[in-house]
Amino acid sequence: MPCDAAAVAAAIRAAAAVITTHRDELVRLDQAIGDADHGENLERGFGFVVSSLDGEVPDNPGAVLKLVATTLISKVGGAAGPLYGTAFLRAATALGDAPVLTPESVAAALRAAVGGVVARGKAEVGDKTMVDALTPAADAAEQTAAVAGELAEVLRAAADAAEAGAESTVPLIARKGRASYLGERSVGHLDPGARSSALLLRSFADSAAGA
Amino acid sequence: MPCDAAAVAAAIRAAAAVITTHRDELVRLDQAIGDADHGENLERGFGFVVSSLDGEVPDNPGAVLKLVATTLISKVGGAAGPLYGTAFLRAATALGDAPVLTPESVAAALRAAVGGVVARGKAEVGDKTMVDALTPAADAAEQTAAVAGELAEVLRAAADAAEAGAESTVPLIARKGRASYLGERSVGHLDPGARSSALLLRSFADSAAGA
Amino acid sequence: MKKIVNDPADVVADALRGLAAAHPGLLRVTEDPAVVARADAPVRGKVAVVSGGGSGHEPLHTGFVGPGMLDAACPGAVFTSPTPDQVQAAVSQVDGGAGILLVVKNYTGDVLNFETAAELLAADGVDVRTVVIDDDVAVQDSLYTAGRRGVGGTVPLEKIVGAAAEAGADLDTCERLAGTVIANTRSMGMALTAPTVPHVGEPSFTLAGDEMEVGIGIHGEPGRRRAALADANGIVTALLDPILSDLPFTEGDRVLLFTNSMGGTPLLELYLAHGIAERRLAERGIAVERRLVGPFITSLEMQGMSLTMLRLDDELLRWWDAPVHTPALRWGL
Amino acid sequence: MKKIVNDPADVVADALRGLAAAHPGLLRVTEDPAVVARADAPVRGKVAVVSGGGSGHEPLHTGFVGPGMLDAACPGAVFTSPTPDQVQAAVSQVDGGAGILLVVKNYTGDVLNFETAAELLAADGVDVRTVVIDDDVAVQDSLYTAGRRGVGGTVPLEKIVGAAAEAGADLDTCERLAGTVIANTRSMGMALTAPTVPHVGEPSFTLAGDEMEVGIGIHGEPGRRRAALADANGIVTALLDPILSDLPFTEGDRVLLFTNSMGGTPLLELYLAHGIAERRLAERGIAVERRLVGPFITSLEMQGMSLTMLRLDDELLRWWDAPVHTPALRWGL
Ligand SMILES: Nc1ncnc2c1ncn2[C@@H]1O[C@H](COP(=O)(O)OP(=O)(O)O)[C@@H](O)[C@H]1O
Ligand SMILES: Nc1ncnc2c1ncn2[C@@H]1O[C@H](COP(=O)(O)OP(=O)(O)O)[C@@H](O)[C@H]1O
Ligand SMILES: [Mg+2]
Ligand SMILES: [Mg+2]
Ligand SMILES: [Mg+2]
Ligand SMILES: [Mg+2]
Repeated sequence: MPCDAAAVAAAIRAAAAVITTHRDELVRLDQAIGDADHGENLERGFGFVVSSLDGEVPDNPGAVLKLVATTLISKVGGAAGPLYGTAFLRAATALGDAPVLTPESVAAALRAAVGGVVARGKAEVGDKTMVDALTPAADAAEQTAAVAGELAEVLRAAADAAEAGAESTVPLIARKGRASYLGERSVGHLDPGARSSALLLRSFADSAAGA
Repeated sequence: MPCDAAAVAAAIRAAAAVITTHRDELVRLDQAIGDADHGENLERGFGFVVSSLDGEVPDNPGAVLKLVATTLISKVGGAAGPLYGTAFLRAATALGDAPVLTPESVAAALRAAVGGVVARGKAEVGDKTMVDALTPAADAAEQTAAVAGELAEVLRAAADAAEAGAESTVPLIARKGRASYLGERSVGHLDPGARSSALLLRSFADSAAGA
Repeated sequence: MKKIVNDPADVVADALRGLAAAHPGLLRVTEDPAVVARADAPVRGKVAVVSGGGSGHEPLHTGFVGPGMLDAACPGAVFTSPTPDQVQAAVSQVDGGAGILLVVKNYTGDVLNFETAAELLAADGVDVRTVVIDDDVAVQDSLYTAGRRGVGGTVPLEKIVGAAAEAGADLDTCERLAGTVIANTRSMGMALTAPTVPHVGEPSFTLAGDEMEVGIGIHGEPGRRRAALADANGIVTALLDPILSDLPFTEGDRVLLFTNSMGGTPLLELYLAHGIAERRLAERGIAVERRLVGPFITSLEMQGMSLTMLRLDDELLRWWDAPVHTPALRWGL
Repeated sequence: MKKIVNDPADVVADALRGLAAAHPGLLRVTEDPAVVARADAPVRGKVAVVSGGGSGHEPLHTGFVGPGMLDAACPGAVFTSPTPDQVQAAVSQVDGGAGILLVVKNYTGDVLNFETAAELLAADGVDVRTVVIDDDVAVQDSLYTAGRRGVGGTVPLEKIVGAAAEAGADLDTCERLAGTVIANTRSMGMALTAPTVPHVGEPSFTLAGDEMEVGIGIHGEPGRRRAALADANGIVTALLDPILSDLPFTEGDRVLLFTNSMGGTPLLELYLAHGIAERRLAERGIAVERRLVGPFITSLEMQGMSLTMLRLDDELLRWWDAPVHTPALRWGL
């Protein structure tokens, strides 16, 4: 089945449900080294995203992601709102108005998304942020797209890499975002944004595999 | 040994020490049905009383009690300050400038003290206040003074009666003072002022017995 | 004990030094006996309004000293009424020759100590009147109790009488006005947590996570009843209904609505509760013409709130609106 | 959870309704997106000063809207910066044609959202400038962190810039003045207890009875270090010394000293701490010329305090003293 606008919208809805399931976990992670709102922010934001999609399903994947982006930017606030918003916006731009996703376009979109987050937040790998999950995810997606060819496989590789990348934040000292105020006290905790990035990519991979 | 001004001053110092020993107990009793300050109020007040006595020992028992009264009135505040202050003031007036205490004069002073507390506070026996300890104490002192004749015995009888009177407040509903705001919730608690009255009288009795 | 204090025995004196430092030119603070007076006292020819009570309720009363409100406040030990000495000292500092109005909250200790002071002052020839506020509807008025407590209504009382005195009203007028405010004011409070008195070092009472105290006073004493924790709608109802039915307040009444934090409740929650109370009153056709929202009569760090309603007439409104300049209430100056 | 709330998801909207009800004539509150603007906005020909941030810090920023201070505030969700939409909506309500100054506290979220708004506004031809305050000396400024947080200094910043704008200063002047305040302001905070965010329902961190957090922010995030509980002298030292050595403040400096409660600390303790800080500064020959004492930038019900010092010159002093009329700060009006 081709991954068209409807399929992408369905994947976004599925991701929203995953965020709701993991809301409290993300709140607790953010409570440890931040201000305990990451789960609430994302749940609120994806709630609005689902409402937007109830109103209109744009007619290509890029347009769906653009709707996600503008909703997140205008409804979430905090660091995650503009960062995820920018990620989805850059991904949407990368996809253009192509009617369906391809392994290559997904890998390119993910790379663009990471670029957007870095452009806005100025974090590097190792700063203990969502960049630590997203960067290896984009790398893995490109590598897989180059050798394999299945969309689901590309996203699965990205999700695997994101999960490993998220885990890698545990021993780090945060150098960006709110956790950076803790200095050494941030060591030993999983970064909430890295965790939510991994959750989103896993959900997208699952949607692609099920489609 | 005749109970002169020096003996009365010594008895007041001993009573101050007893209050300090029981400060926390009185605080806890007041915490249950009041505002947790009775022990602190009396300790502060008797602390100033001791300082006053360090400065001057008036030359008759009545004058000692008057010094106690004015110090309590001017330094304690709360309900206990004026009530105990009035009690000591009326007792002082009853003693006049007699050079030593007698069983009869002590009984009369105690009766006058109770009268002062009732005049100021308008409480009756059964209202769950210090009056429940002081009234039976005055009764017992008068009865004992009439039949026995030993000052120490008079005060012991007063202390015994005050302790029983204090215990009798436990099942009562408070109808005066701060505990009255609790209504039925005041049942089951010992009134802090009744307890401090019993402590003071027991200390005076012990001083008289030791003198 | 989680407190910003040095020796708990010195907490009031230490805090008064900070108050003095914070408000030079406005307040004059003297120690032993502790008195907080307006810096320009005595104001000749003006009725002096003096109040006081236990400490731990700040900004009451010390934060209400200044032009248009109190001439002096006598801060007692924490939750302990001040002594007659303090009241006499305050009066001697602020007596402008036009008489003294003592504003007393109805607690046995406060009444006895202010009464004693008033007697001593009268004996010295000072024209002194005492008004006692007893606005707490949680406590049933009865021959068999100490009567109702004085709580939130103290704030509008001091504001209104203070404004009249500032404008030159004589002692009879100030006393009558105080009577009008007292007759038209009702309050009720509740708590979610207990305060910790510094000299005690532990909370005054304990409440389970799903409990609240309703009909609370401001000294950490337990309330009239312990109830299941309610949401904001339930809390506002539990406070407002007894207030409304007591005076009673009825359709067409014009009121001041004072939503007070007991100290530890965040302003976010307080405004939320205030909004509910305003809607309830609008539904009943009661016109909220003035409001005060904030922590003005507190019980240390206790979480909770109280509502106070004062039925207004044009005279009360005018004095409420009159300029005031104190640490805690200020407008028009 | 011990809170006066209905549905935690609605807490900000519910509180804003109460704020609107409490201050008719002064504030205009619009929902969705949430904006609190002064009732007489836009003021033609005047630079509009707009700020905002997460809710839960009240009275910051909504309580500082009004003549002489902010034209509008954008309240985000609890502890979450507002969205660009809110900022755009606020600006569209208050733009008087003389340009917009956005006052932003230095947090990644706040900076990103305000930056986005500023870009969009600039694209629409609005003359908008952004100033970012980062006064918290607890956080070491470094290329490798998000930089210092914006904390207590926000209050004098908004007061001073707001006064200048009210008096007709142009956008360049307001921006420069903001820079002067930021360059001369330092703060540090500590906590005895943690706040409870309504949507979380439990305290943001736990502290033992004998511990405190030093170098705390205002969002319930843990501080720079956990330390043994100190008395008031120790707490004031732990806050004041890093502030003094950072700018540094030196003998002969004239300062504003702002002693802030984090929300749950009683005024009694706050004044006590203020008194200590004043004495320490006097010992060092630093002249405290103005002070502000109270809960002005809070973290819900968190117990604790912060100190902020602003080195004054005649210009800053003049704008600090200028009239202001907002729910939380008012004088001269
Ligand atoms: N500068 C940054 N670059 C990339 N990611 C960041 C940056 N700052 C914060 N983040 C991410 O945002 C997450 C926090 O998001 P959230 O809690 O919603 O916002 P806030 O920190 O404003 O409360 C962090 O866990 C981190 O992954
Ligand atoms: N009207 C009264 N008559 C007699 N005793 C009273 C009266 N009111 C209070 N008391 C006594 O005072 C005690 C409380 O004293 P204290 O705690 O020092 O003062 P406060 O109630 O002002 O805090 C009560 O336990 C009671 O015995
Ligand atoms: Mg967060
Ligand atoms: Mg007591
Ligand atoms: Mg008391
Ligand atoms: Mg946040």
